[in-house]
This record gives sequence, C-alpha cells and structure tokens, in this order.
Amino acid sequence: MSQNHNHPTEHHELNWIQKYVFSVDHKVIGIQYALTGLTFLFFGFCLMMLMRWQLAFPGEPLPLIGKLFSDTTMPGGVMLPEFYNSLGAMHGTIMVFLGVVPLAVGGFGNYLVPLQIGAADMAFPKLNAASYWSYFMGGVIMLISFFVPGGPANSGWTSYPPLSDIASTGQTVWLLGMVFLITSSLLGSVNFIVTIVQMRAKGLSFFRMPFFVWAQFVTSFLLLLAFPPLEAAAVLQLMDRVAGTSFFLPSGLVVSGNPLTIAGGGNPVLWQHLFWFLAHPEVYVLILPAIGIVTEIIVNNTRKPLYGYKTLVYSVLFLGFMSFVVWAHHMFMTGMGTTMSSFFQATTMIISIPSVVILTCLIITLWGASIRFTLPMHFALAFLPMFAIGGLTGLPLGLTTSDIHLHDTYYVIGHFHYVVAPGTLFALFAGIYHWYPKATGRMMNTLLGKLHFWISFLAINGIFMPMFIQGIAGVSRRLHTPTMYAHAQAVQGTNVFMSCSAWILGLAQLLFIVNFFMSLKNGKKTNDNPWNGTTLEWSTPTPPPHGNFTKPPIVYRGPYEYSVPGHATDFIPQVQPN
Amino acid sequence: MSHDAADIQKHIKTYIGVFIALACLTALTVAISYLHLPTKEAILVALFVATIKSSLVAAYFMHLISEKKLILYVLVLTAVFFVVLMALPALTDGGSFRLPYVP
Amino acid sequence: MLPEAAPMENPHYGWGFPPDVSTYGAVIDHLIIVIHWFMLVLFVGWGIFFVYCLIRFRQRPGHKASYESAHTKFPKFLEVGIALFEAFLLIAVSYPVWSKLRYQLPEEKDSLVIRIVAQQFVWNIHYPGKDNVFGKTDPKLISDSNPLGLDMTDPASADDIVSVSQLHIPVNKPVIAKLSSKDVIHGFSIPVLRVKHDVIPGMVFPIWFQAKETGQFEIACAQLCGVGHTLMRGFVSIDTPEQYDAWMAEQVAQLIPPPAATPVTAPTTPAPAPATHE
Amino acid sequence: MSSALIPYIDEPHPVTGVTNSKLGVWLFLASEVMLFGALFSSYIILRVGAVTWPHGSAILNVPLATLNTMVLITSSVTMVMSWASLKMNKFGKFRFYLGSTIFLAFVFLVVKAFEYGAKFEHHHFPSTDNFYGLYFTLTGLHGLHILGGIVVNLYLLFPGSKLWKTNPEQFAGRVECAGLYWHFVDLVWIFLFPVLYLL
Repeated sequence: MSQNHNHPTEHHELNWIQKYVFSVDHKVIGIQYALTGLTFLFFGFCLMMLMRWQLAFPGEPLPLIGKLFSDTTMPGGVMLPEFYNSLGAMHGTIMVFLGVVPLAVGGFGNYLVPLQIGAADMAFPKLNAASYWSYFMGGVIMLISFFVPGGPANSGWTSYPPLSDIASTGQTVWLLGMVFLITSSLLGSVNFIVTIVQMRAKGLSFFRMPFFVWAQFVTSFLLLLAFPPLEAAAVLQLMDRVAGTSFFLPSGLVVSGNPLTIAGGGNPVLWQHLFWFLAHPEVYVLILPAIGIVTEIIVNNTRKPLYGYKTLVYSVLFLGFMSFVVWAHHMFMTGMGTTMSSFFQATTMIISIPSVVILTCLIITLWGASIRFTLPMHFALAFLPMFAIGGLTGLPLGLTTSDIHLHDTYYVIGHFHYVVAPGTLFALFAGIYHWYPKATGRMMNTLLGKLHFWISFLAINGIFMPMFIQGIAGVSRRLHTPTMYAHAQAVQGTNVFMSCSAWILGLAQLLFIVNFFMSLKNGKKTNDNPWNGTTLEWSTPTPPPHGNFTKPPIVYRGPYEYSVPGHATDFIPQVQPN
Repeated sequence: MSHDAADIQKHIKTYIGVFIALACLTALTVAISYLHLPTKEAILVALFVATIKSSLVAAYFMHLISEKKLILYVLVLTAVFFVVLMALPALTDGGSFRLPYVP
Repeated sequence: MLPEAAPMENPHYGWGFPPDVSTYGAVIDHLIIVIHWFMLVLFVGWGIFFVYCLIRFRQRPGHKASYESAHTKFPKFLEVGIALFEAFLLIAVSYPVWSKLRYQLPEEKDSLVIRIVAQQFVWNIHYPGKDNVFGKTDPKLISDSNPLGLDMTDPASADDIVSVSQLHIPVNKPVIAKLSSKDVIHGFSIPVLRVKHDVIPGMVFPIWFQAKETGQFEIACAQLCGVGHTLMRGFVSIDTPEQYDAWMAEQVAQLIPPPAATPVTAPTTPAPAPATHE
Repeated sequence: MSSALIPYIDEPHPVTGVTNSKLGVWLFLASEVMLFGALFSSYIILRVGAVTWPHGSAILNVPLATLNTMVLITSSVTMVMSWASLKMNKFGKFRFYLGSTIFLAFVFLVVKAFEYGAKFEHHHFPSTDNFYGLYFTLTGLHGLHILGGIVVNLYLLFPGSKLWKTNPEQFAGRVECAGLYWHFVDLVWIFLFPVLYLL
C-alpha cells in the first residue's frame, strides 16, 4: 500500500548511508536512477560492440578481448551463435528497460518533476525509494543471468514463445528480472501522477506546467496501464517454463525430433499481443520524456516562447492515447485478417500525425529566435532531424504492403534505433549537459562536450544509416553470420563501416565519462540560473537543498516567458510577480 | 472528510443492504448454473450477474457512487483501455486468415 | 543436417533492392520507392527550413528574439497534406495490394499446392505428388527419415515428395504454400520473390507467390528461431516447366516404397488428433 | 521523513478533493485492472481456440467456491464496517471488524488450500491442460493478492494502529485505502468465480 510514515519530528542529522544510499529525497533517487541507467547504457552498448565484431568479420577471432571469454561463449575468440543471440537479447532488454527508461523517467523525471512543479518532494518518497531499489534488484537479476548455465536469455528482447518457452534457464531469470522492473515502473508511475496532480505549486495550473512535466505525465499513464499486461504475460510464460503449462505452446510440437510432453492447446500469438500491448506504448515511454527535455532546452536557447504550447500538449495526449491501439502493426505477418490489419494500418497512419505536429512546432519555434548554440542545444537540435528520420522510416513499416519486404529486416532496426539512439539518447545527453549545473553547481567542459557531440553525431549516423541499405537489400535481422546469404554478402561492406562507427561511438563516450566526473571537481562554478531559464527549477538554490525551495513558490505566469517586450531582461521566471 | 455519525449510520444500513443483495446474487448465479443453459446464454447471464455484483461493491463499498470526479476520470480512462485489451486481441486472433491446423 | 550450398547463378545482388523475379513484386518496390521520395522531400524541406533558421536566427549582437510567434498557416497545410498523402497510400495502395497478395489466393487447380513445414533449422517442402493430395501426417511418426511424420498407411502418402530445404517451383505458375512449423516461430522469406510470412506452430497460413524468371535463389529465415537461425537457409530453384518435370521425375524415382517396419509403428486406426483446431 | 513538506497526506486537496494516498491507491487499482484484464483476455483467446474446454462446474468444487465467495463478500462488509467504526470514533469496534476481515481472509485461503490439495490428490496440476493452467494461475495470483491484503491489514491492526492516537484522520484514510484494495480483491473474485467455476 502506498502510504508514507508521518514523523512529526523535523530534520535530524542523517548519516551518509541514509543520505546517499537509502535516501528518500527525490533528487538523490533521481541521480541514483540516472547513474545506474547510464552504467547500464554503457554496458548494453558494450554488448553491441562485441556483436559488431562478429557482424563485421564473421567467424574471425576477436583480438585481445576475445581471449577473456570462456569456451562456452567465444572459444578462441570466435563468437558462438548462442552467445550472439544472448548478447542480442540482453542488449535490447538492457538498453530499453535498464537504460533509457530508468534514465529518462526515473532519472530526469524524479529529479526535475518536483522541481518544475514547485513541490518539496515526490508525493510518496518511500515508494520512490522502493521503486529505485526494485529497479536495482531487477538489474542485478539481469546481470546474474549472465552466469547461469546456458547463459542469459537468448530469445530476443521480445522473447517470443515457443522459442523462449524451451530456452535455457536464463529465460526464467529474465522473466523474474522483468517482474521487478515492471513493479518498479508501476510504483514510479503512481508516484508521478499523484505528484503532478496534487502537488503543483500555487498558481501552477495544468496549462502553466513546463512541457517536460506534461510529457512525464502522459508517460506515467502509459507505464501504469500498459505494463500490467506484460506482467501478466511474464507470469504466464513463467508458468509455462516452471509449472509445465502450455499457454503459449500449441499441440503437436516436435523439438529436434522429440515430441514435447505437454498438454498443448496454447497460442503463441497470445504472447505477442500481450507483449506488444506494452511494448508499443513503451516506444512512447522512450520518446516522450526525450521530446519533453528537447522542448525545454530549445525554448530556453531560442529565447522566445514555445510555438503552439497547447497544440503540443494535445498532441502528446493524443499520442499517448493512440499508442494503445496500434500495437498489432508489429504483427502484420502473423496472419491477421483484413479488417484488423486495415484497422491497425489506419491507426498507425493516424498516430504519425501528432508526431509531425510536435516536430513542426519545435522547428517553427526557431523562427524569429535568437539561438544560443550552447552545448545542450547542440544535442537538442540534433535530436530534431534524427527523430524525423526515425519517424519517417516508420511509414513503410506501418503499411502492410511495403512491410512484406521490410518486415524483420535491418530496416526495422535502423528505424527504431533512429528514434531511440540518436533520438532519445541525444535528448538525454542534452538533458544531462543542461541540468548538470543545477545538480552540481558546476558546468561541464564545453570543448570536451562539443567533441563528444560531433564525434557521436557522425558515428551514430554511420551506424544506423547503412541499416536502411541492408534492409532494402532484404537482410534479415538477428543473423549471427550475415555472409551466409548472397543478398547479405553484397552489402557486407556496410557492416564493416557500421562496426567501425560503433567502436568510434564507444570511444567518444569516454569523453563524456571523463567530462562528467572531471567537471564534478574542476567545472566552472555557476550561479543558480546559468542558462537564464524561466521554469521553477532555476529558482531554487544550487544544488537544491532537501525540500528544494527556500519558501513555497507561487507561480504567476506560463512557463516560457522569454523576450517579453518592454522587459529589462529577456526572460521572466515563473515565480516573478511582475 | 465530511462524515458525521448520522451519515455513517446511514452508510452502515446501506452496507448491510448491499451484503444481502450480494449474497442473493451469488445464490442466483450458482442456481442458474445448475440450469445448464447453452454456453452463450450461460456466459451472458453469468457475466451480467457478476457485473451487477461488482458494480455494487464498487459503488457502495468503494464509495464510487459519491467519489470525486478525478477518480472517476482515471477509472473511465482505465475502462477504455480495458475494453481495448479485451476486444482487440480476441478480434485479431479470431479474424485471422489461418487454416485450422491438421497435423 | 545442413544442405550443401547451391551454386549461385545470375542474381545481381548489390545495394538497393534484390532482383525481383515475382509477378507482383513491382508494386511493393514502387510503394517503397514512392514513400522514400515522399520522406526525402519532407526531410529536405524541413532540413532547409531548419538550417536557414539556425543561420538567420543565430544569436549575435544587435539581434533580438521576437516574443510573437510566427503567424503562419503553413504547418496546418503541411500536416493536412501529409495526412491526405498517407490516407492515399493507405486506401489506394496498401489496402488493395495487401488484400490481393494475402487474401486472394489463386485457384488451387491452376496452382502448385505445397506444404512448407519449418523446423529448427530446415525447411521441409512437402509436394502432394501425382494425386494432388497430401498424405496424412502425425507428429508421433516424426523421425529422422520421416521429418514430416507422414502416415504411410494413408494411400495418399505413397506418392508424396518431401524435399529438405530445396524448393523447386515452375516459373509462371502460381504456388500456394501452406506454412506451418513443428517447433518454434520461423519467418519464411524469399527476398527475390517479395514474399515473407511468419510461420507459427499450431497454425497453418496459406500464402501464394509466382515467379516470372527462372534461377537459383535463397530462402531465408526472418524470425529468430534459435541457435541456428542464420543457418536456416533454404534454396529455391525456379525452373522451366521441363526442368521442373525432370526434377520431379527424379524425386519420384528416388521414392522408395516404405519399409515394412513403418506400418507396424503406425497405429492401425488413425490416431485421435491431439491437435489444435482453429 | 520530513513529511511536513508533503501536503495532502491527511486532508484532501482543495481542488481534486482527494488525498495523495487515495489517488495513489486508485491508480494502483487501475493498473491491477489491466493486469487481470490481460489474464481474462488470455482466457478468452485460449478458450475460443481450444478444441475442448471442460465445464468448470463438472470438475471444480462449486459448493466450496460458493462458500469462499460468501466468505470474501462478508470480509468486504467487515472491512467497510471497520472503516465506518473509525469514522464513528469506535476504536474497539474497528479492531473487531478488521480482525474479522483478517480471519475471514485466512478462512478463504484455508478453503483454497483444501481445494488445491484435492486437485493435486487427483493428479490435476497446472500442466494437466490449459483449463487447469488458467485455474491455478488465476486463483494463485488472486491468492497472492489476498495474502498481500492480510499483511496490510495486520499492519493496520497492530503496529500501524498507533497512528490513531496521533493522527486519527490519516489513520482512517489508511484504513480506507486498505479497504479499497480489499474490495478490489473481492471484486476480482466476483468475476473469477463464474468464469472458472460456473462456465
């Protein structure tokens, strides 16, 4: 039950562990989320860098690093297909559930939402800590799965049965880990919604909220209502694997010549429905906070009000709503009938419109601006074309006819990575560079940051752009040895290019890591409002103390009052009375 | 909260009334099941009775009948997605063009 | 267990689409190309505006941001335009083409009807033989020599041909393939024929395709199906009618009458199907 | 800690009219609706796709389940009565009613255990067929929810009831929230009962 204790005693000194480890302060929890999420992002990316060796040079031993691996994974440095499949499955799982969502929702959401709405903390601080630790447990369980016999889950991050039902132990551990991660998201989403509904500062009506808060609000509803079906599916698959039920196993299965001794009568497509009922809204869970962050940064750096604030709000609400009724476009090739495939194609086309609206609003905001090319602005601006590519390439996948050729090819991978990697991840980097001074009181190094940006920007396009070429050529995804096929052999050169880009991207992240830690000590000290921002988080002391605001803030105006004519400064904070 | 003792007394009467109604409906639904209606009718009747029962619980025990609008909005939203979750997978699966599996 | 690699002749694979040897593939390719032109126009349009804004409205001394938003109806036109174009693609192209490709199967009597039974990690191709009737199968009878579990007590089974990962089809004749799987989900894909469908155990999907050119090509698995997903390569040989008949005759010649042992293991009465029906 | 910073813990928000906890519990219940919704949706798909589907009343123990239904309904009444007692400032009565709720919840679980035991004795396991699979999964998950409710109610009955002395309003709010959850568990059973046992 979601209640927190009410100790009337105020402030007694907390020891280090209470303050920084088992803290219930939303800012500490936010930073915990962000750091854990960033660590997992890097780890998940390392898995991919390993896979990219195999893809670029199939069957050749990986020099140096390859020797570190066991004979069950990379004997002699050559990657086994089962290990490749494990890496693929875990890359997806870690990036989505342990990396991006915790960083975007857990990290930025926790840190910023209470600050931006003028609250002292989240509505349920203990629940918030429980949410983090549940996530942490889920992460630990996922890591443990690397050490169980047979390796971690190897049936893809989508875990389609029957393959996942008959997979090695790692899949069971994966399901357990997912249960923890889902619980964490559910606790978090309840907390966000209650906080946003109940705890906005005086004067902060819904339509004065910063757009980031709106994005988090919609995201929370998606998590709240879309995750439970996956939890149900995980329970059913767990029963299949542990108790011998056959919810996802039809009758008459014969695996490598041996008939399965099961009751049968199940339906493998049922899993896909339950999985994608979550996983499509999950795409918007990944992208909405990113859009929120980018909006904040773009408005702040254009020094003018946001174009079409209300349009944007209605667009994300509509986007969130529609995301629940498009999921079966992931399943066009599972034999659905004319009516339903027409329905899902239509909803898929409809959901593209609000994305266009959002992008257009953000670009038109640039008109008449005075654009400050700060470091976070670099990443925020890069987000726009990258997200555009990601969104546009969804179009041929959303139409069944063109999907026939592109389904389950690298085109799909290119499409969603453009949304999530140069899209969401760039937004998250932008957010880190933007709010780092608020959290630490110091700026991050601009030169290192710009190097990080330009190398990452070029490298990340170098990874994902060739995927469209491979997809058009018809290369199936999840191939351990792409050179097996003549049509894939023809585009094998792109694989070498992509892999090199990926390794360069990996190296570029070292610049970020160095910058992140170095700036903690050596960064230039800043005042409370280094970017001349208007929203409430810039009205707190830096870093914000426990309880955030020195006195309860009162909000007098909308979130983006920049360059108001006749005003001395080019920005009016929301808390400024006139 | 604006409950005074007299209010609560009235509530308690309602609770007992609801309890009796629930008990009767439970008996009813069990009794109907012994009639062995055709499957379709049986499902309709059983779900109809269950819906009445759950509405009673939600309306009176969970005070939804006098609950604030905010809560109702949340529940309406949930109900919409609940219907989506019930209907779309079943429709998609039922309408598929696959042939029956003959081993 | 792996089939020998067949020699690859002709196909001019490269960047861009794989060669299209199907009778209907052009419309799929055209749709993809049209969408990409549409995407390119939008992206370049946006990009020009974007870069123009970045240059013209950069921060510099003497330049101030305006509080007023741009007053323009342009975004509305753009959004409506995109919506209309998408509606056009959907209603005029995707719906009719998809329903033709997926749901309007050619007449069975004019087509070659085959079963394709996927398993980890081969494609079993089941030809009905001369009688055009598939023999009964039963998962209980599946063995190394009988990958489909053909019931040899069924007279229709006698002339059935089972080919492992070698699909031979005659050119210019529609082929109806009934897809099913013995174990996990596979993805039946022949890029050059622009045909792809998931193969899901417990269900049978009838799909069709038709080739307009002869040649040797590959079948790929599109869905992750386990350790050997990559190795699940099949071969499709699109033959002239003469070549096809010759190949078929060769298969028939190899057909050995079932050894006496088979009828013993087979149940005398047809086993009650432990099956999943629709 | 320092919850003085967090408003609307014991008094409702002036605009929304609810406390944080109440909104939180309702949101949690919304997610529970989707959880059980997914399971019911699975039930529909599996049942429609099945060749044969047993009639629940033929193989499950309907009288025992009817008894359990009555036990849960009664426990719902005692739960709401315990809240009403607090509202009327009768702490003793509150303890009696909440205690009864917990007792009835245990009765429910014991009956359930007997039911499970009988099934196992006859070698009916989740793996027997999808009907039994769903029966055990759904009732098992529901049983876990009952167990969760028992833990919460035990907390409110013993250590948590100290709050009554310092902040009765907040304590009543907690009991109400626990009640909402408990009624929801009852509500799920109201659907499970006909779906599994009678159809």
